[in-house]
Amino acid sequence: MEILIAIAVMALGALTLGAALGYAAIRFKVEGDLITGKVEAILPQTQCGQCGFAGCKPYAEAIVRGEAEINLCPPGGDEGAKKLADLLGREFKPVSGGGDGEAVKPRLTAIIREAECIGCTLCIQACPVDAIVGAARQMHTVIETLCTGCELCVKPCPVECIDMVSVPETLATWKYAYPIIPIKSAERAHDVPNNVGAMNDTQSSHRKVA
Amino acid sequence: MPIAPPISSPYLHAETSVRRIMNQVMLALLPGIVVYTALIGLALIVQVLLACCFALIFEGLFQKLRGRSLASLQDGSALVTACLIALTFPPLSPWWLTVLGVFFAIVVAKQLYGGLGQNPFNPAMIAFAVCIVAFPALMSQWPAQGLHLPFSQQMEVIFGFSPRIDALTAATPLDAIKTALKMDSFTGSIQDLLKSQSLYGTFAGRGWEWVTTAYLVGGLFLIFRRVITWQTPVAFLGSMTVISLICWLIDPARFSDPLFHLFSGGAMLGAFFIATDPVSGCTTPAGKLIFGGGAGLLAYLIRVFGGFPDGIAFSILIMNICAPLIDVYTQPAIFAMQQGGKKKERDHA
Amino acid sequence: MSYFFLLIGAVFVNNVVLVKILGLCPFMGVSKKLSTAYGMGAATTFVLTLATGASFVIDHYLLIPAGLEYLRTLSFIVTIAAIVQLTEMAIAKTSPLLQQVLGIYLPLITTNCAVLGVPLINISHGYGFVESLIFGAGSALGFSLVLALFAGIRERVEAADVPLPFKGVAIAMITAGLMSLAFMGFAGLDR
Amino acid sequence: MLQKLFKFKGGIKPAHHKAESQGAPIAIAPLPGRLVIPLSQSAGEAAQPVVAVGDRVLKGQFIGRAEGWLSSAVHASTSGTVVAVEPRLMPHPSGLATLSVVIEPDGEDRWLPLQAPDYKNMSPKAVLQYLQDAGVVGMGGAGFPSHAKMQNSTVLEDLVINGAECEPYITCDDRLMRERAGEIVAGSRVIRDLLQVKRVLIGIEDNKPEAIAAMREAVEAMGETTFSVVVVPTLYPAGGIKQLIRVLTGKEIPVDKRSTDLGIQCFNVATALSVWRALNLGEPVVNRIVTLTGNVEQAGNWEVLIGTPMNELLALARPKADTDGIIMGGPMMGISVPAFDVPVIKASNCLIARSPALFPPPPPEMPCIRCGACARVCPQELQPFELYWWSRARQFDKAQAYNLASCIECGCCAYVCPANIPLVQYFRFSKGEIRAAAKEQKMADSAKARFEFKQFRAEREKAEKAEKLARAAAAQAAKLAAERDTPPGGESDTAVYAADAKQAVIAAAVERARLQRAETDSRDA
Repeated sequence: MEILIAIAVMALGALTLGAALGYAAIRFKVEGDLITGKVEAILPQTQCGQCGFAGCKPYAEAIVRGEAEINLCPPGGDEGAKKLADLLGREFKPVSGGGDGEAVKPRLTAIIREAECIGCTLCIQACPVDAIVGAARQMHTVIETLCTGCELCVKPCPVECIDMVSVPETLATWKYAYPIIPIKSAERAHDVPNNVGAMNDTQSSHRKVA
Repeated sequence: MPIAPPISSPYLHAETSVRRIMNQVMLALLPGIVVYTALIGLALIVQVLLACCFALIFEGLFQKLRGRSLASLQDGSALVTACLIALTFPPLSPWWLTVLGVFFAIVVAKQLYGGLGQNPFNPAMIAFAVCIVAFPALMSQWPAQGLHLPFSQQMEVIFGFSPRIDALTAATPLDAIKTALKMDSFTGSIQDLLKSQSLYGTFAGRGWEWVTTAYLVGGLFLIFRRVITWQTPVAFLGSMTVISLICWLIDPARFSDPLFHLFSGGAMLGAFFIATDPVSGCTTPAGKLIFGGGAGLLAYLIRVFGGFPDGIAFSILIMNICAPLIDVYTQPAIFAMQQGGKKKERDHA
Repeated sequence: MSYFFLLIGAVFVNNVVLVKILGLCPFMGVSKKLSTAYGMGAATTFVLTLATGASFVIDHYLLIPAGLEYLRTLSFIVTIAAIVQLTEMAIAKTSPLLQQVLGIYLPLITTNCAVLGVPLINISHGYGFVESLIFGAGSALGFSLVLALFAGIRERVEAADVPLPFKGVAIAMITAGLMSLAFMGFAGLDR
Repeated sequence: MLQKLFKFKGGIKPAHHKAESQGAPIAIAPLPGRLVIPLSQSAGEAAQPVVAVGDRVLKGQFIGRAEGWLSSAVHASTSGTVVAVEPRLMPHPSGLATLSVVIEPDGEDRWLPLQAPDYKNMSPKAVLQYLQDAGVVGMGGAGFPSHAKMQNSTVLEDLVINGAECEPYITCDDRLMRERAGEIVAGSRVIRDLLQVKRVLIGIEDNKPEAIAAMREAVEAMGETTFSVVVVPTLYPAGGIKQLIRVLTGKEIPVDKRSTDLGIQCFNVATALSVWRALNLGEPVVNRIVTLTGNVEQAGNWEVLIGTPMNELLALARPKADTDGIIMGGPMMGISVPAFDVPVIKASNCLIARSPALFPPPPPEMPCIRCGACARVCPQELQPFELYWWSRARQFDKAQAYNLASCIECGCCAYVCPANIPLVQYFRFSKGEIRAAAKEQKMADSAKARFEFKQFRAEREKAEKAEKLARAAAAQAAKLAAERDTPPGGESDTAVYAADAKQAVIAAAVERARLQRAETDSRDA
């Protein structure tokens, strides 16, 4: 008898709670999601597909659905993975797969050797961000400021006239470095050369832009 | 010839160093150490030296273990921590207790967090808290008033060659008050009780009052030399004065007067030397006031109503926990960003 | 006045995390950032207060009259699970980002021993309805408070030069231990 | 004339070291063997070269055209031959080379025929254009194009003329005010009229009594009542724009506003002089006053042609044997130049010969103990130790939350830091990273927009194509149906027509699939 009461009580409880939850499921129905946008904002928008998805948005959607890791984006680097980990509360994983995690890929830009270009427009179709201009049978050129360095145009080129070159540092892009006097090498810090060269050393100024 | 990496301005530097700051703190502790030694005997000096040696040893070993240079031993921060441990532990506590305290302070509370400047808790207070929780009996063995053991006998007690005699364990004034307060049958007055046990001196605990006065002198020196700012100690002592005054006015028979509290136990040491630790404390002016005020209030509550003989260590550790959050919410207004016109005009004719 | 002491006691002296050592899972997991700590604290406060109230009602008007005290743990868990589900749906509706950030910890409130522990403590102490609610709210406030304080410290420690073997959760555990040590200072203050 | 002064918080009082060069009158530096004139001497875009190798140029001749509004023209500093237009090292902490015009002087130092503009009858816009073409930039060290600061968009009240010269060692403005006060005041008057301000405040630190007297005399001689020479207490960085404006007017300029938003504009005394020269004599900026001091036998102040190699110039002050570098600007905010022979530019107000004795290498960096000394001296009232804590850990968003952007890099914090932490470099590092990240974000946003537009375009084209095909198929079906209605038809015909129509639809679908495949292929490639 007692066992029946117990069952009845528990069943009653389960029913009540079930009804409440059922109502809540309808009342608090969620439409759309805001997170995908935030994830996508972190991705570098190179649209390079190195993550295995067709562009940054599909990758962002996959991350939010929990189907993709957050460390699949080489252009975003560890910095980007860190930001994603922060946003989503997931554990940070280095992009390069451990080891040389700090090595950052230098920024590249595509350059078309214009003399060799045959004007096939294949690279224009390949470029995900419309950074290549030109018409059929006309020479094409890359608008360097728009190029994301995704390398998608390199393969389609039938005459292999597209090179990926690193963007040179200029006065506008130069940044101060991280201070280099770690506590570890405290006694060696005195040896860091901070003299700017001998008085008659005029050679140095003829250095060309790297 | 390769061009040297850019070195950022400024190229001038004022004559200051971390070591100089630490030296001034040590100097400020000196009057307290001298008076304390006069009261207790040379055992205190032995404890200070013991703590200093082991602090350097632990710090050095840890630096070696991390493959760092031993240059950080010169900054003097470990010595300040060691001095505070020696001054807060009972002077005749066994040598291994002091060493254990130093270990927890230097290794657990400081080096595991990355060393100087990065520890969220005050190392000396961690040492005190660990030891009083783990060895409550040993940490309450304060030598009885007027017990002047000869130096050799003190050494025997510290290094465990002679049994820890009962005479060591006398009630401190704070203990006596607490015991009386918890006794429902207690009917007399605190003052009479203390006087009857000849624990009361001129204005606070006998003998001990002069040690705390010496700490006060050292602390004022630090404020004068601008090593510490006034906010924390003033808030600490202020809140302790206010709360003890309120209790005293409510029931002068059961609670002691503010003066007694300010000059008893570790109040002065805590207010000037421990709560002002910038690493584990608050750094904004408003934050310092909150930190000091909170620590003073908690210290009073714990020492009068709580389960431990003195509340300084725990109150400061609890405020250490709060410090990062207090700092976040008390950031001062920066140049050209007045917060509700709070910023005053700083005119001069 | 006794209610006040009960509340203070639940927040500080018998702090659910640092003294009773309950609910460590979200305490360690959701304290990396201050903002998420606030979210988790709010969610737990809500769930815990509701759970203590609901479990008191169930215990007094269902289980005890029916003589089913042995079903306490079971029925409490079911109730808590339902309340957590409700909370999760509400948060998903109002703040998707908070939901994403709280991640697995929100459902984990279900198995948060603090949320089950506090109602059981209530019953073992024989608290009445109001006392239960106050104790529940106090415990939840204590949980949120130390969670926020812990997050504040962790944000700082995250940027510290912690030795490699101790980086991350290890130093967080040590920090939690030292915080617990500091909270021992409150011992005896509620009497 | 009692001016109400205000105070700013913080600040430091390092040793002045002005006595070494303060007494030396401005002397004219001899022509150097070769001039290297960088084309990017001001903030903003670099000028574009308008001369080629082999061209003969006269002193004051245009050699670099300003690119856009935030840019300034560059002129030949002497007469001679252009021997190279190539990247050369310039005094910049990066040690990078920029496009420069190298001139071999002919020794005649012959001016282009100068013609003073009739600026009083020119439109303000034309005057600004003239100043841009004359290459007038801020001579105090920042090198901001001056014309860009004179666009009068808001109603201004005060013009602040900065003669504070708060950095140690530098005395060029001091000498300039002593010797050419009249021209400075005249230049200030021109700026005042351009900006239509009510009041001109000339702020000078109280450690330059002779300059104060000279300026007061000049103001009196001009009979200007709107001018006042205000003596400000000597406290570094009283010459910082924000601090000087605070001291003189009590107004504080937030990081996200310009001084003009609060009705104030500020120019350096040397800039006022350049404005006067350009408008009154038609003379472009080809020289400036440079203080040579530091580890030298004879410190002094020289009028130097822009482009003069620093080692040739410093030789005039006879540097001591242990000189191991040159600081351009003051010791608090100046830069250590990357080579001895980099040229003097318009912003080079002072060259300090370095020596290990005078500027000892920084002691090893110790851990921060959060002592707060930096916060007490910060003139921007920041918490430098918090900025350091987050910068060191590369948590830039946190550093920004502590108002990193408000830092003026004055160096007070690093000066007093007992742990010898190169705070300013940490802050510059963080700022650089934040700037780069913002730039990257902007690029990413535009890339995303273009990507999405491209996808939209492809989608639209596909839809259009499909529609066209469907229309064609429908038209064909209709035609067939019409044909079937009239001529002899049979059941089989109908079936054929129906099959045709179906085929057209299939063809359209196949085409669609092919396009889609082609697109995914190209994306996968």
